[in-house]
Amino acid sequence: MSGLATHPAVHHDRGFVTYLWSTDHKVIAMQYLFTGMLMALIGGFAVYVFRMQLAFPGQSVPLFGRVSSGQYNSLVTMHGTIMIFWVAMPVLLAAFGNFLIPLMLGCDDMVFPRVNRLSYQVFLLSAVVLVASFFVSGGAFGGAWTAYPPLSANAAYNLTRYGATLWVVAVALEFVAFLLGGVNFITTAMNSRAPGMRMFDVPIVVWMIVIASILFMASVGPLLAGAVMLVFDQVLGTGFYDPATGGDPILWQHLFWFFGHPEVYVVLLPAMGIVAEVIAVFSRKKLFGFRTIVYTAVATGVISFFVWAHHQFVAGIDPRMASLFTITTLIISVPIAEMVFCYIATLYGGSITLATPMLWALAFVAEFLLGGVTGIFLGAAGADIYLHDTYFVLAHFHYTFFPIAIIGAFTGITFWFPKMFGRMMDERLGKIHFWVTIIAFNVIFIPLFITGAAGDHRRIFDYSGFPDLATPGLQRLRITATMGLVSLLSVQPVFFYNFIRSMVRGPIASANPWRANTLEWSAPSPPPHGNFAELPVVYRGPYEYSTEDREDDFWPQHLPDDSPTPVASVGDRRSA
Amino acid sequence: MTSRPIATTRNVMGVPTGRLAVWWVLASETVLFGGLLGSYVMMRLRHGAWADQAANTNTWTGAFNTLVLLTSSLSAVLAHQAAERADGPKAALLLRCTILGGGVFLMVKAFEWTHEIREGFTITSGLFWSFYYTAAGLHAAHVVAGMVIMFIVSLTAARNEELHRVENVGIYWHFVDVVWIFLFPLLYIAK
Amino acid sequence: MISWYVTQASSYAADVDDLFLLIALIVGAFFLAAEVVLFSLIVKFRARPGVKARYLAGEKTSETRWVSYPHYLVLVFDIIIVAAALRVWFDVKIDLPPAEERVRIIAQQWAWTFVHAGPDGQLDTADDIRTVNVLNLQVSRLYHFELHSKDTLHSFSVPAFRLKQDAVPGRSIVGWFRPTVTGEFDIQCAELCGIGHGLMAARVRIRSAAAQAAWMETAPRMPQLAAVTPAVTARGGER
Amino acid sequence: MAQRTLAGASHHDATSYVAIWGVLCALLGVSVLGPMAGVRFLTLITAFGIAIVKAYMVCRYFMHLSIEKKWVVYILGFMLALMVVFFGGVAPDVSRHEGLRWQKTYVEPARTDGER
Repeated sequence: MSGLATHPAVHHDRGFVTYLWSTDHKVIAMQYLFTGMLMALIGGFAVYVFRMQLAFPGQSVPLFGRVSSGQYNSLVTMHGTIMIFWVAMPVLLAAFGNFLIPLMLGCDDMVFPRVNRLSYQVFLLSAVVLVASFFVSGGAFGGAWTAYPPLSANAAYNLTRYGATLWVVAVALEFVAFLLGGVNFITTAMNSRAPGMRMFDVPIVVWMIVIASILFMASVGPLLAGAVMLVFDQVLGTGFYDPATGGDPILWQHLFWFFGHPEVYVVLLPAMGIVAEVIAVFSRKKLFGFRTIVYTAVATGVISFFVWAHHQFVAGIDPRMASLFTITTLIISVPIAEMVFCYIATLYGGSITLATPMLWALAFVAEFLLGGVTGIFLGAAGADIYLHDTYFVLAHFHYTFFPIAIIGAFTGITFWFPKMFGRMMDERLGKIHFWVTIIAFNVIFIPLFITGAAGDHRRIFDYSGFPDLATPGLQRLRITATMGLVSLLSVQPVFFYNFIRSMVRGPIASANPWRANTLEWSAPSPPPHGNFAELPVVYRGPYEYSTEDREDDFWPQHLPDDSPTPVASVGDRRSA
Repeated sequence: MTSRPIATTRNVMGVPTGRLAVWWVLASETVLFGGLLGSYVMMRLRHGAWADQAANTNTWTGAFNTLVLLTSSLSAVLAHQAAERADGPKAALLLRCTILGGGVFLMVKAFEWTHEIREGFTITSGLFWSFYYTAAGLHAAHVVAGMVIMFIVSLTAARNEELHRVENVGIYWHFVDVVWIFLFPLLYIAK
Repeated sequence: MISWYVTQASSYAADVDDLFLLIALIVGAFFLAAEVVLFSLIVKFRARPGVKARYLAGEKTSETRWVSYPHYLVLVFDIIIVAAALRVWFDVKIDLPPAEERVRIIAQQWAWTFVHAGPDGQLDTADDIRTVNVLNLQVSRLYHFELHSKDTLHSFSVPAFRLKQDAVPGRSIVGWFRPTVTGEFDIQCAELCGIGHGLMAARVRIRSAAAQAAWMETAPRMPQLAAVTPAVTARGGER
Repeated sequence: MAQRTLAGASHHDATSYVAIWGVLCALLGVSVLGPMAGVRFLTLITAFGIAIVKAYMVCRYFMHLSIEKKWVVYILGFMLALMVVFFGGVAPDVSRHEGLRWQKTYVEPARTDGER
């Protein structure tokens, strides 16, 4: 296949085919970002429909009509699947990974540009397969994003025969796409750092995305094998998970959650990396305990392989194993808490400017704290007996997933928008969008903590059949949550308007509008193909902000030590 | 040839980028086959009764296939050695021998499977046979993938170009051989 | 705190609620402290013209102790929570006090079937009483339940008992509860089991000893069906 | 093509590769003849023991893992360790007929030759 697209001469005519067939890591990053945002619209519409059904059971939902219980299950399944695999992963891992890793490491592209393009194409195919599954007979798969057999393995039970198989195929394709992408990220980050850049000169977001890619590669294998077995169960009638033939449904749960828990750290770490970058830049301060954060990220990654069965405390596993997993689950809360404390400590002694990216970053820390602490209730096996699969669990993981997928993504988009598109976003619109989204988010999920503690169980499409739950008080809470969701969704067009208008008519951005240190700010914005006129050499760490006797409060990594500003500083001294 | 980015020319960790990528692919494949074979072993521990199902597998064809894969691994490492000595055409020839080995392996497996299926042991005639066909099938898919990649590499190697790829595809092939080394006792010897 | 919404109707309901309260207090304190520190730092260190930020690498112990103290505190309280949680987990799920009566619970796509032991107190005898979607119990009598599922995963969840246990097809799972108050409470299915998952509402009726004996007299005796094993499931057929 | 300098490690010439191949074939032969001896427990130990030895030889001599960077071995080792963790966490539920508080309820097809 001729490498026409990558030949610099041809690249300049921005024909649509060249764009579609480009292997430039920045173009591929944008393709992932836009696909992720598009899928977020579908995920958002799904949650609007079924939350309206929960608030006003049985009534016709505007733009959708009456929701049957089968449709409800499909909408819930699609919301969960899309938001994790087709919004959080592509935007956080693939879009920011593809855009930032070559730029922040000071090289011109990923080591395997064509494999990078192939990974997006496989991802696009997986998105098409998933969306196609909405329209097959029987509708989209209705067995929850965890797809527990025998419900998922047996069309007689889930009544969405084709939707179920297409769902597994789409998720498997998405895994292949991120395996291809992961190999690219890890190899590029390991081998092609800029000259002079030592291990701890690599910015934290690159560390986090690489650790996340390693976690993903190490955890997805068993589930891919499980997915092959599940498709055979569905299509060929083998009995891997069918007890009648000797199989075991618990085997799938273990295969799934052995992947599932590292997966939530795969999406958490990039968001933590983005937030750390933004906090360091906008408080003009060195990241507190940079090495500690990297070590705790690695420790969190390793421990995340020992905690998976806390999703299955009451699922029929051996109760003694549950005691073991309670201990490991509470142990993993220690490094994560350490990381968040380091973020908060970074603010101490800073000079904080509350631009929109910083607002989002601080909101991430504030909201994620509640997500983290409510995890303790569920990690403790005793309390999980009552709380498992209630809305308390749902509220907990939305207080972790929403900061990760939505707040983390908005932090990254608003921070790197000038670098991506060469123009500045509008601050006023940014702040309006920020405050309404954050307040609405809390209005949704605080009530759901309460309804969850009161006994609301997940994926039940109408509570009127349960006398203890059909009380007006609880129904008011469910309506409040839905109103919160509607107001959250209604403010998103402000962001899309700001995003599209600024891309075309926003004020022109300089190369380094936020006065940051990392290498991508030394490239012009938007960076041309090949990123840097001449590839930068690195002289110091990425967080040399406000060094004592330097007049500027920032010190880009690529400036030689004897740079024009008068006083040589006490910061890292290194011969070029 | 495509203008390769400068990123690939850098070698900070001391392992060439191509080979480093293959090691990471092998890492994800180890976990993939580990999960599948782990599940199979766990099920075997529960079902002692599978032993008499497994009795119907033909150990001799399994042993012969192991011999074929070991030989193809030998020709793969000899191809890598030829590539080390910058002898492209010899490396390409040895790679094609390896592909031939893979072909023989698949042919033997095809005959074996048709025989077993004709005898009524299909993928749905019991969980042992489901695991037997899934594990061996996934492995065979990796053999086919290896043969295709090896053919592409042999084309460039014949022109003495990109000889480092010979080693990389060789490492992948040895991994496929190691997976079969464990599959053989699991499916054929544990009776 | 849970008891504000859901009555404590079983012997270990109070234990689970106390554990929930203990965790809420510890974790709530940490959460508030962290939020207060976060917001006070934001307000205190807002950018002021001419004032430069300080250069703190967070490598020296004098600086890192501000993070290590909360770090060790989290570790200590984690140990306390683990100890409390495992004690409750042991009582409810691992320990099995001797049963005064057994009841068989069979979950299927979209209904619960309960097999009560009947007046003679023994299961699998002619006088068993089989009911659908209503579990009839006698107050402060210790029951063992045998949980089966005919088709997919279900989960026997009685919020009032603070009890939840998944019903796995191909397994029979044993657990226990002892109702402590009379009354009628919800039973929910807590594991997605198809389109009727939300319609599997059932009730548990707890009566005094006399009322229970009276109910047993009047309850219709249904013929004892074959023991429930998945091999008999609709899809089954011998493999 | 980056010529890999093998400082210190003895570079295997053609004959030694064939020799290693010969040892591998011999081990294969033993693992096939094992079941003939009929002692079920012995065959399993020899078969899997030999498989591990063969895998080690292929990794060491054919994949040159012995002269590869140490951390490459650590990565692969980490992945294998994860599989052991996975096996340890899942086996109590999947590889037994009953455990604490649960037991299997489907009927196991009786073994034809009676010996478990």
